[in-house]
Amino acid sequence: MNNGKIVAGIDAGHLNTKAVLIKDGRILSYAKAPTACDVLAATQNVLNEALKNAGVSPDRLSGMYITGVFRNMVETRTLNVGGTVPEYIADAKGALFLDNKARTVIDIGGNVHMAISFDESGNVLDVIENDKCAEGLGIFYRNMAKVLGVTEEELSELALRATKRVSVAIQCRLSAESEAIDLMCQGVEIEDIADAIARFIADRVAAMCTYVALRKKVVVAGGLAKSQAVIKHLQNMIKEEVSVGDLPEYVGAIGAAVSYGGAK
Amino acid sequence: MAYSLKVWGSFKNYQNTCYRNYLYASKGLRVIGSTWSPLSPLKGLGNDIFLMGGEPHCASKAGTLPEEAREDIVGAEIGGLGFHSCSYLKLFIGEILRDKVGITDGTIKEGYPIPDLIWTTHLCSQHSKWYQEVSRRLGGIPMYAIDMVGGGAAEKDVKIVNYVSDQIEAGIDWLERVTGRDFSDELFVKAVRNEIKVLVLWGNICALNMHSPAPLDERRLIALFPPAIVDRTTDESVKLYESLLKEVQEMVKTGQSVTPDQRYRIVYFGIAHTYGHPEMARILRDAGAEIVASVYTFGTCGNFRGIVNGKWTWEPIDPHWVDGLDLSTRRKAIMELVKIVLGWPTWQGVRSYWAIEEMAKAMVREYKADGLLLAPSRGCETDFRNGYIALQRIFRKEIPTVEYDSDQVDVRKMDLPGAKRKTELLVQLMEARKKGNAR
Amino acid sequence: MSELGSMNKQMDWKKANVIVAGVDVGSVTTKVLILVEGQVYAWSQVRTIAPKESVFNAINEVRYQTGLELQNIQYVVATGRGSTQVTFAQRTMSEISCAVAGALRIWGSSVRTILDAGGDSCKVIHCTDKGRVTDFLWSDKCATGIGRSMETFADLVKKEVTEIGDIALQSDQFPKLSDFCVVYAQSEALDLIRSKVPLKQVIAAYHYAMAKRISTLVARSGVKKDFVIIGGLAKNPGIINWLESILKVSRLAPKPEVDPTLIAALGAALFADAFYRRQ
Amino acid sequence: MVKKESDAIIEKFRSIIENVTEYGKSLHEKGRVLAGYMCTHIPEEILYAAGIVPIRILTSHESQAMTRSYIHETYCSFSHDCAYQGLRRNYDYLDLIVTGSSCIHMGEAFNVWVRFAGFHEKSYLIQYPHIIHTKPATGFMVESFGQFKEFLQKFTGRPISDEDIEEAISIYNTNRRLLKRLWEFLRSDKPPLTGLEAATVTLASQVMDKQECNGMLEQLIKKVGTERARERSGVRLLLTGGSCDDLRIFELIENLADRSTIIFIDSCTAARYFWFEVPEGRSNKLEALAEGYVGRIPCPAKDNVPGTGEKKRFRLIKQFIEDFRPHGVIFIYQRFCSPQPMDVVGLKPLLLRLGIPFVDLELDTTIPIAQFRAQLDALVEIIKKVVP
Repeated sequence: MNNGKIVAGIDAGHLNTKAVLIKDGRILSYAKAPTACDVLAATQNVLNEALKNAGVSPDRLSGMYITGVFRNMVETRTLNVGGTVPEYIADAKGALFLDNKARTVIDIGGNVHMAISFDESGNVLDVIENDKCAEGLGIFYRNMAKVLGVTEEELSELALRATKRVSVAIQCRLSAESEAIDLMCQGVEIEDIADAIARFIADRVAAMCTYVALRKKVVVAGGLAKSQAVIKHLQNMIKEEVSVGDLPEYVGAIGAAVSYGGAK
Repeated sequence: MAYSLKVWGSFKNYQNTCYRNYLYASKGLRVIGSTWSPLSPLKGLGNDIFLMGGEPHCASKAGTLPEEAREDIVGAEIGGLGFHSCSYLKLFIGEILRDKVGITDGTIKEGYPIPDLIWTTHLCSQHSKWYQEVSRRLGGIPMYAIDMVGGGAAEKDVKIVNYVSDQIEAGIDWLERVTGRDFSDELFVKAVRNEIKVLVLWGNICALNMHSPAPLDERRLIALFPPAIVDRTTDESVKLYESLLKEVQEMVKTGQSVTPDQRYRIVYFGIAHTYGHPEMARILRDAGAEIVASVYTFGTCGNFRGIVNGKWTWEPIDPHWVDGLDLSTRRKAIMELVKIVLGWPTWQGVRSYWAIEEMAKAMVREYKADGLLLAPSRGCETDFRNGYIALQRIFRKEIPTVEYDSDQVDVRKMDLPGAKRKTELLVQLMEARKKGNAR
Repeated sequence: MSELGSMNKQMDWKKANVIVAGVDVGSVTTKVLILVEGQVYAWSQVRTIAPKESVFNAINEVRYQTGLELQNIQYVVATGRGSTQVTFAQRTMSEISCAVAGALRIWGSSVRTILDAGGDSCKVIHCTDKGRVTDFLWSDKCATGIGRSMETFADLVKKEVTEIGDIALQSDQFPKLSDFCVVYAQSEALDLIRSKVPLKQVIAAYHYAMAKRISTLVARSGVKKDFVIIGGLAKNPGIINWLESILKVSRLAPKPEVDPTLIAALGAALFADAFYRRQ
Repeated sequence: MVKKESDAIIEKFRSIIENVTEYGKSLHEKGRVLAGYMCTHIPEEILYAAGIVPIRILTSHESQAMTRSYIHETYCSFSHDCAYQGLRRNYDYLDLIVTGSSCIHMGEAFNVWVRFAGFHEKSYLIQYPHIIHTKPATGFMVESFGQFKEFLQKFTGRPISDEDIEEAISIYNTNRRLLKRLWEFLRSDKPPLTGLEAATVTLASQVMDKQECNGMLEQLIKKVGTERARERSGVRLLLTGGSCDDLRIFELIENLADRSTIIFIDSCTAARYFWFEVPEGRSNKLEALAEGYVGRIPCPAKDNVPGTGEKKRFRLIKQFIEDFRPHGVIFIYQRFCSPQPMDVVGLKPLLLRLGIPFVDLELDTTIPIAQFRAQLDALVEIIKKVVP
């Protein structure tokens, strides 16, 4: 890392934009805000917040690197953008930065999810992305929390207290949402429905992971990694130990900063 | 400098003439049916038989008139067809329900030309049902469907060859009864020889893409094979493909290609033409990545040596072998024709997972591929979609492999944003591998 | 959608001798409607969470406004997806028959086709002038959740679900999105934003796609005059505008006195009224 | 109230379906050789003649995404669920699995068992013709059955004589006649049993050893005819469509707001399995089998009358409607099924002409019971001409 210099990594995702400041291999601060389809404003907002949290003035920033699905919308003159990084490269670099024994990262993002295997220096070996019907797991989780009348954290706690095994449609988030409500209308306990929801997400991600050779140590990134219920189900489906750092949704942003815009 | 084919114009005009003859025929017989049926039995009825085929008509219409095609598919759904039925089928029946047909030269004819009879095959369980629906909607058109059985090395299985030959023999009697015409074995045998010759010639043309640079790319190939699909029984079609073979052989001698910048050679498995979408094409072109081989364009109407002691090879069959074929009796001609059609890669791969994998391994080996692009179609019941899942497992370790999530002609089911991401991913993985090997 | 409800001040249920209720437990909202002497007296609408809880909240909302207790209601008919969860209902009726009963009461007996564009599924219902259902078409699984996903889409573009309908009318030039299912449409809408298409056009494109999918269902089952639209999407001008232009048939104007999402609950109450009088 | 014997027998049939594994293992412990099948296009008589008990592989209706990395996701959920049974090794006690080539979805489910569930050496694919009503097709079928017989003789290590096949044909025909008589009770306006019970028994017969099943069926038919009260059937509903082994659907249809009874099910998990007979006493046994199997109610994947493209099953459905006099028809077919919707689009105009209301239920691994209840209640309300 260029010593003494502060680098910013931004991950402009479908749902949320995340920013992280790194100095001498140490994370100074991080911030998150909904993308809300105004990527420029969201990026500006999270960057200022991260700077405020770190008590650093903008001019001490030596460079800024962008990743995420909306990365091409941030290349403007007003922000001195050093470069953009494809998501799977940022995820690989970020996961390695947080845990140097990591060799595979499963990123369950707001809309798109993917699994990336990489070598010890973070070079991407293989990538698999979700197919169309499996899109929007983050949106699904948030919707189901609203339908059950709980917060996303409570949804995970509910799922962990489930007793009976019920299941919802596996095809797409809308069939699953519809059948979760159907189960509610049949008088099924909320806990069991929450468990079915977590299992649906883990099932879909696990099915995708069978295409890549999951190299030990598997790390999970993205907003949904914070749901213990999803992680519990994912682990016994892919039959692999997975670890979740304390900043799972910032892995992309960290990777962007760490890779210094190494890619194109 | 990118080479441009001299025969291109005559190919386009042959295909358009066939379609126009069908649309505006005032006499003779209009026959529709699947692309995958042996066409020569129809030509025993005379020279005034006008054909339109099924799938490539839908594919080319969706290419030339995308808005019309989209309304056709929705029209079929309004007509009650299933939302997950085959999108070729829905486009075809949509044209009937909306009472207008569009063809590759852009003309849209109001008033659906009613076919006199339907001559088709049972490939997937959608296929014969497609034309049963057409027959019912148009008031009961006589229809004959051949059960081709298919499967790996089917042309070497005497039981299947006899079964399909018996059906064609019974089919010829049916044709005579339905049309009231006498069947001319002489016309039939001439048509059989032409049909087999064109199929073998197309195999030879495709095999030339093994060279580097490959003379043709998938975009040209997919535009050059429809004439062989619509009507490959005429002397004119044989001349067409002989002239194309000569020209491509010349290109190989002089190292010419329609896409000279071929830094990466891609093998393509899929019916959907998602690679042809502007954005995807741009990403591939900028990276110098060209599709040099594809199972659909090679295998839908092309013959190769196929399974030679357990292994598949895309090596071509010598065209002169066709001239020596003994077609002296009707039964012999039928059996040779059946063996050739059962030899098509698509027929073999549809019902045998091991055959599709052998074909893929051979294609990646013989065409020296740097990347494998898979495009399963959501609406297509066969399209070896499970083969693609198995192919991913086999090839991911060897060469960069990416799978689109697409559909034949229903643009609503094509994941274009995902395809953009995955095309960029394929190019980056191929670049990384080339750099990795170089290191 | 906050707790909503209102009552007709001129009426006093204490003097009435026939008080019935219709309870419609939908997949997005739960509605209770009280009929006093066959007239709409009060109604309430709450968000559906666990059905039993939402029904309890809806009844409480009516109690706050009118002082009416459950035991004062002589006959209750439940309808909607969670109808079996309404334990105090004497009978359940399908939302198809209730939609017809309610629609004919509001728009009169000239109605022949009703589109119930609800939260989870769309239903196209045909009926006679007497309110008898002749046939109906229920949307297939790939058209699930069009109504409910309006809220998700509104979140994605950070607008209120009540305003996106009007914004959608502001542009008639927009790229075409996939109109096969909500997941495809929303994912392509996000991609339009990525390729810097103005937000107004993206909202219009999404509304056109959803209207096109619903119109395919309506056309598939046939439209006979007069045509009315009920359910949540009836309040979205964007969807209604494109539906009418694609189907080339215009619906009867909505009646202000009853919200289109309450028609099924009204129908259930009318059935309750009829069953009670027949007892 | 003393438990009626017929209830006990039906209860036994039901317990067999609920834990097929237990039943299968019990046969295995008795030293019986077991062959599993997923699609009913197989000549079970040849298996039975070789001393092998055919058992139909039923699904668990447990939603999972594991099979999405083996079979494409737009394949019907029945094929996914059958493949899942193999991957979960739920049927490892089977000695063999057999299938006839029919629709491609079920072919792929079979392939998953062969390639990934350890049945590569213990599997056989019968090349069954697709367009079955032609003369060449019967010849091809006889040849395929012959090859199947050769394979079984090598597999079991003992010859299969014509007498063995004739005996198997008569056992199977008895089973078919008994099942037919069971369903014929439902023709009357006051049937002594419900469609759910008949469906449960039919489904169980597909996993049982036929001789044991025939014994129980004879006993059941005697008892049902005598000891049971005959109640009005209420709304009579005919089901037609794809394979459906989810008893919850039949239970739902018979527990609606108003009294309703299932009076016929045209599906390969019901009538299409047994509504035919194989001619007995013929010298060429394989030809007799081919003639019998061509005479079945055709599956939509194999229904194409040569020369006209007409669908033979439509004529048979008209016949069932006349015999069983349903008030309403329920289409049950798997989401993503390819052949079924192409028949449904042809059957609907026929029902409109007959003035019979209908509803579509789109099946999947898991089913939205509350939504189906609303659709079925609506159908019953249409039939009863409910008006406010």
